[in-house]
Amino acid sequence: MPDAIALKTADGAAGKSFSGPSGPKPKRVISPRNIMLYGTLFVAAAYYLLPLYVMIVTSLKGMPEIRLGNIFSPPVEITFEPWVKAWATACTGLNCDGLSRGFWNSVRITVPSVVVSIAIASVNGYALANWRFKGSELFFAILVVGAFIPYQVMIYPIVIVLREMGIYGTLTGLIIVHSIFGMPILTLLFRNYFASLPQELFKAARIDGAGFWQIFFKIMLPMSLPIFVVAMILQVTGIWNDFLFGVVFTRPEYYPMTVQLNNIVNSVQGVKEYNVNMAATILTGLVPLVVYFVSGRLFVRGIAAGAVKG
Amino acid sequence: MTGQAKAGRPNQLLRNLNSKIASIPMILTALVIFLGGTAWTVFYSFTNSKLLPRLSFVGFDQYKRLWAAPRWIVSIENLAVYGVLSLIFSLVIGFVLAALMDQKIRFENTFRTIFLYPFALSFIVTGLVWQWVLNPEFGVQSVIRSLGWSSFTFDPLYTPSIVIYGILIAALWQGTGLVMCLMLAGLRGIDEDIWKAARVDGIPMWKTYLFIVIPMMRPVFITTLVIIASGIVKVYDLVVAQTSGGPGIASEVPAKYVYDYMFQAQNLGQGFAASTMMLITVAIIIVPWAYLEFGGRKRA
Amino acid sequence: MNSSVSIRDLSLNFGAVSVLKDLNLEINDGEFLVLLGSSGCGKSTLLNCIAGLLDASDGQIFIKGKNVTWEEPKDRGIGMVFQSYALYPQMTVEKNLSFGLQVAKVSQQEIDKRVARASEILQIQPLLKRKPAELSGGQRQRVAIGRALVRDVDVFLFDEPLSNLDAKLRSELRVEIKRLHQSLKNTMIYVTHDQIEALTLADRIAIMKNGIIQQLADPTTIYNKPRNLFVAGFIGSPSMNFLRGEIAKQGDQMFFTANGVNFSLAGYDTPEALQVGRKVILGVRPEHVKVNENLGAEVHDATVDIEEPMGADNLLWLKHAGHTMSVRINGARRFSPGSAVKLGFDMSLASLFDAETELRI
Amino acid sequence: MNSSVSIRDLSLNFGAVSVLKDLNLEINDGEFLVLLGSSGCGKSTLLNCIAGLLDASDGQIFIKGKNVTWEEPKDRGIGMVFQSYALYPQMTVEKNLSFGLQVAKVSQQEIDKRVARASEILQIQPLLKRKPAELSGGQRQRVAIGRALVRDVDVFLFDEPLSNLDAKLRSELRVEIKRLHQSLKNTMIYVTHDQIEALTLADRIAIMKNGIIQQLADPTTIYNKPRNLFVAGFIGSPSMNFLRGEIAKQGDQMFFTANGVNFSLAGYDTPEALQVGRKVILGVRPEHVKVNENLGAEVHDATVDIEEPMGADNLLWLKHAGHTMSVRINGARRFSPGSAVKLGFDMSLASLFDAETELRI
Amino acid sequence: ANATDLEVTHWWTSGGEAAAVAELAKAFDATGNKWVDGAIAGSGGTARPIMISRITGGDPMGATQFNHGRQAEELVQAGLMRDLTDVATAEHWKDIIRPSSLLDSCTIDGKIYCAPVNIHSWQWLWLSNAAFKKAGVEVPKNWDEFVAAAPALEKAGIVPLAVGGQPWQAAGAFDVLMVAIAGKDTFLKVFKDKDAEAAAGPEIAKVFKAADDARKMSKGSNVQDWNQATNLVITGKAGGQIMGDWAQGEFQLAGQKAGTDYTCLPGLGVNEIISTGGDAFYFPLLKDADKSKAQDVLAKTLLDPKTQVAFNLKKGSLPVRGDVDLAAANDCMKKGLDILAKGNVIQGTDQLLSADSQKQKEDLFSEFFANPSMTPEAAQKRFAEIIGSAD
Ligand SMILES: Nc1ncnc2c1ncn2[C@@H]1O[C@H](COP(=O)(O)OP(=O)(O)OP(=O)(O)O)[C@@H](O)[C@H]1O
Ligand SMILES: Nc1ncnc2c1ncn2[C@@H]1O[C@H](COP(=O)(O)OP(=O)(O)OP(=O)(O)O)[C@@H](O)[C@H]1O
Ligand SMILES: [Mg+2]
Ligand SMILES: [Mg+2]
Repeated sequence: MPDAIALKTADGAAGKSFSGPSGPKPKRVISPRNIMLYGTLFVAAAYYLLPLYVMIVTSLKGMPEIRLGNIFSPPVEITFEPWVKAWATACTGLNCDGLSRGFWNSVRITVPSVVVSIAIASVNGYALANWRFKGSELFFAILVVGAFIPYQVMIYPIVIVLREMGIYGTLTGLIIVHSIFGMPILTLLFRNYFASLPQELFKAARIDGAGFWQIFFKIMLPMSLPIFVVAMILQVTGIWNDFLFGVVFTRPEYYPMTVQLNNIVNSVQGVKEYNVNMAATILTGLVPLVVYFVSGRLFVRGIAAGAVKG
Repeated sequence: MTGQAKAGRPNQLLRNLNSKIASIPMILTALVIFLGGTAWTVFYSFTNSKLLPRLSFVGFDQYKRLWAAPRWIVSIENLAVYGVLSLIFSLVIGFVLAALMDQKIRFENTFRTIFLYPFALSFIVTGLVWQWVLNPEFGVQSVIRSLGWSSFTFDPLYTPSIVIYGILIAALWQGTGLVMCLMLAGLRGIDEDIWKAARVDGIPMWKTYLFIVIPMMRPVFITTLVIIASGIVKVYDLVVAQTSGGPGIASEVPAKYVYDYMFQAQNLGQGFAASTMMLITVAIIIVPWAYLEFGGRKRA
Repeated sequence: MNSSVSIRDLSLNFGAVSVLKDLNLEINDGEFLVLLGSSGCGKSTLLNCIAGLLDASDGQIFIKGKNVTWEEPKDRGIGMVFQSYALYPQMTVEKNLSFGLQVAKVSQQEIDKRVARASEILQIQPLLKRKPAELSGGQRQRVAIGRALVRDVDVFLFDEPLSNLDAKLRSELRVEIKRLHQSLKNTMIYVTHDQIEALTLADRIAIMKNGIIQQLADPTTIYNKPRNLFVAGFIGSPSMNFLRGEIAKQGDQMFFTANGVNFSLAGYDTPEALQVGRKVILGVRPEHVKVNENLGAEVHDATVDIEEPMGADNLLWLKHAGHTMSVRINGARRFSPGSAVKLGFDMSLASLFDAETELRI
Repeated sequence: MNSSVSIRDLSLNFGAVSVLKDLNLEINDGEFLVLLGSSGCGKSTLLNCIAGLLDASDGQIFIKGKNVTWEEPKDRGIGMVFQSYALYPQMTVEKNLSFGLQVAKVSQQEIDKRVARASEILQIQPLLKRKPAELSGGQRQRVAIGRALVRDVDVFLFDEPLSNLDAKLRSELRVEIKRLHQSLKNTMIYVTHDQIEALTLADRIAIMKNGIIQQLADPTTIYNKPRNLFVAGFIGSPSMNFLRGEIAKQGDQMFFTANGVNFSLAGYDTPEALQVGRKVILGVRPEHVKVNENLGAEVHDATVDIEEPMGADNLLWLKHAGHTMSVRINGARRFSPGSAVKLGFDMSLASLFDAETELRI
Repeated sequence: ANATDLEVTHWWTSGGEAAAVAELAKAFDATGNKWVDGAIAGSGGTARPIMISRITGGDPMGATQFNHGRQAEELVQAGLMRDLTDVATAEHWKDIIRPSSLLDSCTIDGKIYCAPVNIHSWQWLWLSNAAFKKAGVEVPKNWDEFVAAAPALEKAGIVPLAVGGQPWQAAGAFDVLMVAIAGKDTFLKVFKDKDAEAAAGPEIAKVFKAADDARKMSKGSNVQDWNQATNLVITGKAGGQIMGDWAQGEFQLAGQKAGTDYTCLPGLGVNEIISTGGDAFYFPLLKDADKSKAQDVLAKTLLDPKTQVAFNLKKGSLPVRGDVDLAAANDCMKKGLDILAKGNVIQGTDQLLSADSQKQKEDLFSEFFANPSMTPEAAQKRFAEIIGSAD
């Protein structure tokens, strides 16, 4: 056998056997399969996009145009006035500063609540995954079952607890409430995620002499970006969108944007100003939407790591 | 070396101390809020507390009244219909979308974002938007009528018999994206070799999904089921924003009954009794699951 | 001989990465061909192309003389066994075996017959009602083979079917697969990166590297006459000893000389290729070095560095003329580290490679 | 000799499952002890107990004479190398090595010195700035060892450190570990389920089954004089051939008789244990059966069933008196399936086990 | 006094209401203090739980709106509310507040806990003159004429009776029908004495018959909020609406004139009796002495004659003092004042029934109005049960 060339036909075209199909199977772009596949996807996408489209279109119309009818028709005359009104001048009672005040309140509530709840839940999840102690699973089971309890059931006892602690109506109180209700799902996510990391890493760190906190901060945290992203997305959307706790557990100076949204939408001055409502709605949803668009890719990865395993 | 003393077992409370300290928030939440709060609620459901909780016991009176109240019955029926349908449709739609997304399609990121973005919006927003889209005067009905089909009628939010489906449409819009994500993550976790084996065996795609892949995704389905179910039991904001329980009491749900009676009717006892019934429903759903999830794992 | 599978100028790219390059391969009817190569060399890719699970970028594939380049996997007359077995976890063994047939609308009677036959051949009758989770690794393996068996295919494809198993089971199942091939006489294409599997199972071995077949030959040829340095180093454990040096002549005696030490080349099988001054690499397998016994004419000095007793054999790592050399001797013969030994080399069993082309000369 | 690690009456239960049972083990200073056993027998559990990563249910552990049963892992003077290496993925190699020292608040100067020394011993200086993901399997392995090395520990614990590597690398690193032990002279406890590793590396091997040590002895003893049937079957690949039969006498000649075939027991090492009529199991290693050559006095007939050429060796599966027997011969000697051969047995190298107690007699 | 911020919560967020609140704030700010507005939109149903949580949670506001009556009873009993008796005595509330039942509702155990700010009466039928013109019928003068005109309206594509989807609207409309059709005595027998037999009796059956008519006439008014329903009347899309006098604020805001653009029929034009419910401000007990003082100031300000006039004109309700000059009042308000002066008043159901019973009633009527298959007889049976167990 001379060498490797022998294994190759020197001249492919010369071979008699080179008739018939060769190379990749030709793929038609417009195959029935593709029509079905993309057809379904586009129909579904239309269903999901429709309300967003309606919201945007409506928010850019003037009231007269809205009254004329079709919610799907694009605005004849684009006006940004509803947006300005929703943001800055819509009235609730005597306050005519639209959503703007609520926006900063929402930021003030969301940022610390997200940070605190994730901090607590991640440490909990870590303890549950790596440092089990007698009863830890039992507490966790109670916690997970707690995730199902309707909020309404808990409002009253929590009011009492917060009152006894003397922090009812304060920002601290609200942060605690958000941390409590975020805890079950977040702890579950973190626990599953940390449990899916190699146990040997943890053991190696212990042999290296690292303690509970050192292992957490130096070893586990740097490896946990995806799950933190998932937790962050869930909490940002959850807390930003919250209405009930924001209104029940705080005083008006802290009312979040959703309360303002509810006020604007429900303060009907004569006719419902759908355009202002829609603008306000979009404005309120903007922050979580941006968070989604920016980190959506990590979300799916994190879900795969934290939620599905375990 | 025989003389060496046997070292005593150190105090068990102090072992793993940091972990215990770090778990204090969880332990407190579990015990005080979830266990304590629940017990407190159940306890006071046997009183006739009005605006403020008070200790005057009336036995099962609140429960008798609850089950005699047509609104509660309607709420329970609605929850059952809504729950079953939203479970089925979320799982089916979520799975179908995930399966489609798993076909190595182009623009996967775009599609995924489109399906997922409603999840970023609150139920309040969802309710408002769909109230608007389903409004017979402006929304889908009027648009289709204006296209010439003048007898077309689709106004679920103003028709008591189908209002719950109007809510369902909005709920699915909001929630199926997440289900799709979970399912997609599950699908991606399936061994490539299984697909290959099925292709070599000549099993058509849909049969592969139905008979092989779906049964393999049991854990994902269970996780998803738990997430959807916990949301179903709590459904409140959506109904309030979309229909306020109307028309009449046609779209009432238990969580709203609890809230209304606790705070609007200022009858805590009644509200607590209704919450207790909800808790029992929840327990029926999750105790078997928790048993499988936590009890089963220890043996495995 | 009839060609069972024939691959012509096959190329495959993943995007810009070319994984298989103009690959040609003829596999005879009833042959057991092993594709051997290190991880990532494209073995599975080639197998998937043959199975129709991947579309070739170029080239053709014939099975039983039929051009199947564009056929669906199920229409190619192949059966495939996967590394992870890919059994359908929620179906019983029986269902696993029969599912493909049911989908193909084979009559129930025929299905029963075929399942019975396959489970008899593989001796899995008692397992038919179990689910895969209740089977041991070896049993799963058999079921996976059974799934190909019931489909009555011409060609069996195996993708590292044993690498998930422990050593003991692996050696047992190796024997079983060999026996199965002897009784079925189907064409089998078997991917592995374990050379023991390749050597014991194959009629012919194709050694791959970077998507190119380096050598295609029967195991003995591969072992004793490796076509190039890569094949020589890849096959054999511990690996062949390589010494870099050049050819020299003293009188009419040809020598290989490295680090000032001479090795007589008397008995080398292709003496005509030996030109004085040619830079070459000498390859000697560990079992072809004699220690203290049967040394032959030429004797070298060495010291024992490390000893690795492995039961039946004993592996010595020797220091010899500035390099380390591994030697395999009988397990009963023991040497302590540091002791001095004498070595002898049998050049008729050694290989010389051109230092530049790395081809055997 | 000084005892380095001493385990007394150690028991460990996971809930109701008892994984280790009253285990006793003395490991000498500087000894290389290998824990060998099949998957799930409790090897890792034992190692984790020694490391302090698992709390014993009962019993005590001494390291260097100090009772460490309730000490933290870091205070035990041990270093550990894991199967998956467990390198901290976000840290550079240098950081991986120094992490433990920094945690222990060792001075930076001292850290630098130790890291330099360890990376010199392991020849990983050029890798210090890389992250684990940028290392090959073998390099990762070395870093993992380095992490134990810098901490200047008395006892090294290895938990299957090579089983994630491919065969070639495995055999290379085996030699490196052996060399490391020869130069460091630390006590090393090494868990594996690969008998080749155990045989080549160990000063002594502890063979475990179901949490109980079956035999603790040097490799030669384990290989040639297995204490019981389990050890005999577990060690050696392919496995020892076992024949069930009983002891008989003809004239003054003792025989082992099975399926009507007699094997002379002349030369068996403990002849006093042979009582006529005792039910026994005869164990013969594949390399102790002679085929056609050097047969000895007694000659048996057999046919070749399957041949497995493995390069240096050739494995024959023979049909002999109603059972299958594996025989290992030189790789150059080939037999075709079906051919008739003659066998000879050397009883001085065989083992007899009591059929009931399964202990060697 | 130095300026003290006082947070005031209320649920007055519709156009007319907000304008009215602004008057209160203006008056309070004029005293040198500052009104911090804590409006919660929706309705009392949304706002009350929040207010109560804050009071019981220990973070009370400075003052809060409730419908006077029984909503705050327990808060007072729990000692969470401030006793206003001193202010009331100093300001002679007993003498000036009319009808006196308003102050009685604020009085618990002889102490006064709230400051009533307006009188709201439910018993009004608001009619769109334009709608009737379009349908080509006379503007009706009473309920029966209205029912008779309904088919003509329907033919003209006009919804005869606008009823919003919020449950309290249906329940309120029924109460109005009851006063108009069954009369004051039956009304009191049912709601004050909780006489289940009367509730099941033939008088009430007539009321249910009327409610059935109303239900039929309201088909097609697909709106939620009461002011959207009012808007249907204002724009002539609906013929009429049974709604309290607060609807008048909306007409005013839309620039419509009583008599020419719209017509109001107190007591549905049948039985000119009006109820005297209303809104009141309660003052939670605060620790801060300055704020407590400011609370007194606010209480005083709310009942100040000028404030009363300004506020009630905007709100469309009647002032609680008989001694103020309402020259600016429009036609409808004057009708109301007349009736009030004649003493043809009854207490509102908020004062007579607990929130719990009210809620049950709301549930019943919102179901009745939305569900055409529910017969008046079945509804009456349930009504009687609710009355039987009411407290
Ligand atoms: N879908 C893919 N996209 C891009 N590259 C791929 C893909 N599949 C395989 N490859 C690349 O092709 C090369 C060959 O892969 P292949 O799986 O055939 O290797 P292999 O020889 O089977 O290795 P192993 O022994 O690890 O199974 C690898 O370098 C791999 O990274
Ligand atoms: N955390 C645990 N809880 C319950 N059982 C366990 C746990 N860890 C190990 N076991 C059980 O203990 C036994 C011994 O496990 P161990 O990991 O020591 O085995 P091993 O000998 O190291 O096996 P391998 O070679 O697979 O690593 C196994 O049967 C295992 O199932
Ligand atoms: Mg492969
Ligand atoms: Mg292990």
